[in-house]
Amino acid sequence: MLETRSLAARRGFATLFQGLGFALAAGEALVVSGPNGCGKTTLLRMLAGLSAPAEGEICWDGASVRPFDAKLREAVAFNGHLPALKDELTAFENLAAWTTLENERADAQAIDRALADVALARRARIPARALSQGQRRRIGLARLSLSRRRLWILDEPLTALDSDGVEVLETLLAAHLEGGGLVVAASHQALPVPTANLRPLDLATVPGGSHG
Amino acid sequence: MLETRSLAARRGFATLFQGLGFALAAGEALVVSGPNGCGKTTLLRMLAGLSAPAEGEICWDGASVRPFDAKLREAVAFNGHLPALKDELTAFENLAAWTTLENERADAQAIDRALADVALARRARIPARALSQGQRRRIGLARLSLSRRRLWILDEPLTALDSDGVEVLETLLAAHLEGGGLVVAASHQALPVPTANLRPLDLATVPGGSHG
Amino acid sequence: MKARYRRFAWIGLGLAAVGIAVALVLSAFRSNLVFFFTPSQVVAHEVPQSRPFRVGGLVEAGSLTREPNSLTVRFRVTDTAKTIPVTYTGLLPDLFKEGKGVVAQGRMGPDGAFHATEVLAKHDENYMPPEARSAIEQAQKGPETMPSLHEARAR
Amino acid sequence: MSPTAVPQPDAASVSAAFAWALGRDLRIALRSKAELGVQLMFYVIVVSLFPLASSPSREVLATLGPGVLWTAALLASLLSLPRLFAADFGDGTLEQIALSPRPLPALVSGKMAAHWLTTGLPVAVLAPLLGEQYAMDGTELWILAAALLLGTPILSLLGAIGATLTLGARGGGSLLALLVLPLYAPVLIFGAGAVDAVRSGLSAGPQLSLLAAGLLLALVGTPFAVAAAVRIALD
Amino acid sequence: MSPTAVPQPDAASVSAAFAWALGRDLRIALRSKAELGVQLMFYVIVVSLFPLASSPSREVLATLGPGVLWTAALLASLLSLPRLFAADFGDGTLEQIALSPRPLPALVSGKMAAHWLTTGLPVAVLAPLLGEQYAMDGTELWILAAALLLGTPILSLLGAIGATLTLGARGGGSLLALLVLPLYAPVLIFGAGAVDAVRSGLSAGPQLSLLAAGLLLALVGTPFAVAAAVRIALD
Amino acid sequence: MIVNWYRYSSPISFYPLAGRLARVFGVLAVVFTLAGLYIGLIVAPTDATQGDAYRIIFLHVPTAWMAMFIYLVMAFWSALALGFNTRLSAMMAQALAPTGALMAALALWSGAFWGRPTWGTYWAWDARMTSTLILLFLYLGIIALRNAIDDPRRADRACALLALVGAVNVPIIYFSVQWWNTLHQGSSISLTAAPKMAMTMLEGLLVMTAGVWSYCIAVTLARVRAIIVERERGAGWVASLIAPQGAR
Ligand code: HEM
Ligand SMILES: Nc1ncnc2c1ncn2[C@@H]1O[C@H](COP(=O)(O)OP(=O)(O)OP(=O)(O)O)[C@@H](O)[C@H]1O
Ligand SMILES: Nc1ncnc2c1ncn2[C@@H]1O[C@H](COP(=O)(O)OP(=O)(O)OP(=O)(O)O)[C@@H](O)[C@H]1O
Ligand SMILES: [Mg+2]
Ligand SMILES: [Mg+2]
Repeated sequence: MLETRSLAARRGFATLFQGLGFALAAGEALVVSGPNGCGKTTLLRMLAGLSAPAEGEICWDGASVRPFDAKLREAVAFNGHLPALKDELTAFENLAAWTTLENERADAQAIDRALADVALARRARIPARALSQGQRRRIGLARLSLSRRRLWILDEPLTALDSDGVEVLETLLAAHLEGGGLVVAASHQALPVPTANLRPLDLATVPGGSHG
Repeated sequence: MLETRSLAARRGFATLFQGLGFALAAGEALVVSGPNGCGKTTLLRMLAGLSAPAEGEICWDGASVRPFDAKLREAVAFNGHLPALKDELTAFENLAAWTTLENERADAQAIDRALADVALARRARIPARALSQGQRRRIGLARLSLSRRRLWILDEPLTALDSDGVEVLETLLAAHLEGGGLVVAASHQALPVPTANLRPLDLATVPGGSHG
Repeated sequence: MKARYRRFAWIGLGLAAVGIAVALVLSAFRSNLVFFFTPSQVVAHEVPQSRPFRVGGLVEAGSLTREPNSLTVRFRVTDTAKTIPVTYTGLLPDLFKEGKGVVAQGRMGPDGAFHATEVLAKHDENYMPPEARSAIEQAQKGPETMPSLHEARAR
Repeated sequence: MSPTAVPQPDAASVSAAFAWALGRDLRIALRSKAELGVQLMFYVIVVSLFPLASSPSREVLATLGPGVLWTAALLASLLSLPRLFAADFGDGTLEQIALSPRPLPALVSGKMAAHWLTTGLPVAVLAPLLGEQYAMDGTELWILAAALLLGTPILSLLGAIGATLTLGARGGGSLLALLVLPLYAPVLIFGAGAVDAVRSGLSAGPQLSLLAAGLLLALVGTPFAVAAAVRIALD
Repeated sequence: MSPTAVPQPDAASVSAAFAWALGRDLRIALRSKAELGVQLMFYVIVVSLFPLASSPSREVLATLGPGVLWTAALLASLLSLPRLFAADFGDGTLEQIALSPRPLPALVSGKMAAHWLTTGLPVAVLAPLLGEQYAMDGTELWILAAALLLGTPILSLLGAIGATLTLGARGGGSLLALLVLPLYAPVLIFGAGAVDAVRSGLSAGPQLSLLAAGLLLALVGTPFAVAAAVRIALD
Repeated sequence: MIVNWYRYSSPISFYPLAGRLARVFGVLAVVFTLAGLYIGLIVAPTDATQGDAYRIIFLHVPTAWMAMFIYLVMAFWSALALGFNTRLSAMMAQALAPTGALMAALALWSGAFWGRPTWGTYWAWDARMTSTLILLFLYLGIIALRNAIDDPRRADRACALLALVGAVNVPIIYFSVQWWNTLHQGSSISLTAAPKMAMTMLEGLLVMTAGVWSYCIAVTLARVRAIIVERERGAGWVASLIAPQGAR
């Protein structure tokens, strides 16, 4: 499904990684690890189609894709460092706006259920500005639970989550992988992914890197 | 040193916690845990003197302190969710500005050494904008290593840190506590603090809370 | 101890600044911050030559004349020391009275007269019924008033 | 939650995308209850500033009228430009918008439309009322309103290009102003010119048709330019 | 690294705190090399816009001159205000500043001084050059420069109050404008009035001394008001 | 006495008191205004110079006075709110702002309509008019700032600070006629000199002033009650207050 060939990333005069190639099949989760600054975020943004690789190519469903490729845009759900929440809108409104943008058919009940699943039922109607760090991240989880995208790209999904939140993520990931979805995630901690589906990638071992 | 009496926090119409009292002596680390949105960040900001409690009082060195109390300001080092980095300035300049602001005597060598200690030697001279998430947090660690403040208040200090980063934090905390410093930290993961110095506080068990 | 002296120094500096500021304000108000020029200034050529300005003063008693079949009026504005002629075409405000205050906007014409584009009446702070006024005027033998154009038409 | 690739209902629908962005931005704008009022107040204040600063002869005021009313409209548009994309860029929403399957030009068009509805339209409606202050008469006021209705959307459209190009650049606000003001100048000239023309007894036709032409061109061109600029900004 | 309370060298020193904030903000401003140029370009463009919009009869231009030059200075100051504190607030620097042992009024004064040096001063220097365009002569230009030198710091000071009060509030830019413009109005009136006075053959003395008085009062009062507003914003 | 005041400085005990006072002043407002209008429009003679146009005075002067006075009161409550962190004073300041804005707007509007027949223009940029306009903008700015901040406690303090900063404007308005030689007339009524106004006119003016004054007090107290209910709806006593009506 998702494949890369001799991918390279450069920032300034530093090469973060090069010659990176992997293939990820349906139901598999690529968990990228590596020291701070080794290029995990950079890699994830490339795979999401947000930025162009310095070298190499990315293939999705067998076809080589360039940044903002239409096919890729239909398939990918990207949860980056930034929460993409509008402080003025409530959690409910934020989530509703997202699902509409992503073209998911989700009615008010579904959205309320998704928020309840991440224990935000009682905070669904206050402006997102007032939410705590973890509550903001949980809205991202709720979004994933409503998403029917095939490829989830998650940058440090555990940030600010308490143990309940981690459990929610675990359920989501398991269901997604089971349904044939793909996951690419960067994390410094072990991700709650069934070992059968786990494809670890340690960026520190990829050649060309010069970190720190 | 740091003491609170029947502290309460209210946000909107919700009481986050009330009747919170504890006393923290030199060399002790209060590690606050609890589910998302239970008020950890709120508590830490109160202790740092950034916001006023709804009820109760905070005492530092035996004297009751109000927000922005001069004594407290001389003693506290606060590392919150926000990195307090200027994207335009380099890591070196950011750190230098901080230490001057805090009135620490640190010359260029000391700053370079502190940056090297957090493995940022090779990134010390590029704008902070270009740094990775973890590298940005590491500048915060470097700042702590230069600080002679007695009370460290750290909100989720492990965020975005790789295992090396966690080790650096561990060394810093150990040295600080050994020297008679105090630490208040909020975290969802176990913090690398010697158990002898650890005072855990689970906010979920404090009465009055109504979380979620 | 040293810190305390420094503190006093700053407070002293602040007070000094406030003192100077007050002095400056008072001196500013003693000189003229004008909304309009007086006829004396006009005569002394203390007014802009190339652009419009305002003239203020009293309408000289008995100076108001009208050109027949037009709205053009001529009158003289005085500050009791000096007097200048003014011409204006248009409706005068109700309160325009000989012997009363007026502010005219316009510029000096080549004929030495002030050509007004706008005439504003400036009145005093006295309010009284007409009987009281005429009683006072009788007592003072004040200048007789001419009806303004507006009032004349209203009759 | 099943990750099978369901054929998406109206993925390509331009109007749905437009409506989404428009609705969302309007909702955010109206959420700050005072927002619209503040915009209008700003306009009123700027329009009233000029007489304060220059000597307020009625004659000069009349000459100034169209220029001041237009320049203030332009500044109101300019001042609200940074918010147009910078907020979305800063909080990651722009990433999500650019990654969505919906057509990006339609999405950014919705945002630009919301910007016009919250800044340009109120100004166009208010200006004739303020025009009275500047001794403008009936026809002049109508022409003023017409010119503003045609011109302010151009301001929002051209401004959006500047706003996206300066995303993530240093020097934010003033760099944006520098980029955008030269683009605004022709709109200002023809817009103020239209009122001047009727005041001089001429027809405002030429100026208005030029504005209309400009608007049509901008409507066709800018969505794509802005979409391209958004993608560049995210790279 | 030892956490014993070493007596700190000059934590209470006002001038050191001022210098720190001033130096830091100037460095950031100069880091974006284009910054200063952009400010000046903005000023030049706005000043040149007015003749474009209204019919540029020479006589009208002469009347407009002081008003336009002052209004543009005011807008340049206004446009750059959001940056003054919002960036520091957004990235957490303001928290650190407010928590530092150094006196907060001195720290914010440094920031305000940096704002003036990067926006007010260049404008005051440039304005006399632009004044020629508006048919202003030697004395008038000098008085213009003097009035701007006295007035623009007041703009930076008063503006800072508005900028801190609107931190974290919705409706950013235009709300700020609404709060700040009424406070700016007297400066504008006396500033433009000074030039008008000399043009009319009068002395600009009263206006200039009022500006000076305003500056002194603002210098004494605003640091404390801004410091209080910063603390309110962080609560 | 002092104890009494202290007791009423908490919203709970102030709420019922405000209700009673609001009713009393509401009635007073109606009575005074009707009487004032009767005196002003029917009893008072025409003016020697201005004819009947001067009767705008009965709206203009009371509102102009109130516009300035309310600002001072608001600044006073704001100072209390900032200094002592009392909730009720911040609520008072919040409740005063819209009424002050209304008064400033009425003074401007009535002044402009008075200026047309008397001076010959609706508007001239003289000192008093300009500074009254600025006063209106200050009121609007305070209202806008309040609406723009989510957290009511923070909004309280921010608005209080702004009100205090803006208070500089009030003396400027008041003394502007003395400092500048402007178009606007000087004072007809002052505490130190005999009124330069016929007695009946003065009576009408004072009765109207009392009416406007009572109106402002009544409206402000009613608004404070609404604000208390809105802000404290989490607290038990408010809940029991609104529960019987089945609200929310
Ligand atoms: C828009 C224009 C006007 C504004 C903004 C305005 C503003 C004010 C203000 C703020 C006051 C209260 C000042 C004080 O108590 O000393 C006032 C008082 C007054 N105004 Fe006006 N005014 C305007 C037009 C007029 C006009 C056209 C007239 C009459 C021809 C007028 C007559 C008065 C009188 C009689 C007082 C009472 C003065 C006293 O005895 O204290 N005003 N005005
Ligand atoms: N206006 C409001 N109305 C209701 N609840 C509010 C309001 N403002 C803030 N809150 C709540 O106050 C809490 C703030 O909590 P805080 O940020 O201290 O949590 P935390 O313990 O740090 O959580 P996390 O682990 O997610 O960082 C949140 O639960 C938030 O939803
Ligand atoms: N202009 C530049 N010059 C040199 N290095 C740069 C430049 N821009 C970015 N970099 C480096 O590129 C890397 C970006 O890495 P990225 O953000 O992908 O790291 P990451 O693996 O996600 O790290 P983290 O675990 O901290 O999130 C960083 O090491 C950063 O220092
Ligand atoms: Mg990363
Ligand atoms: Mg938190």
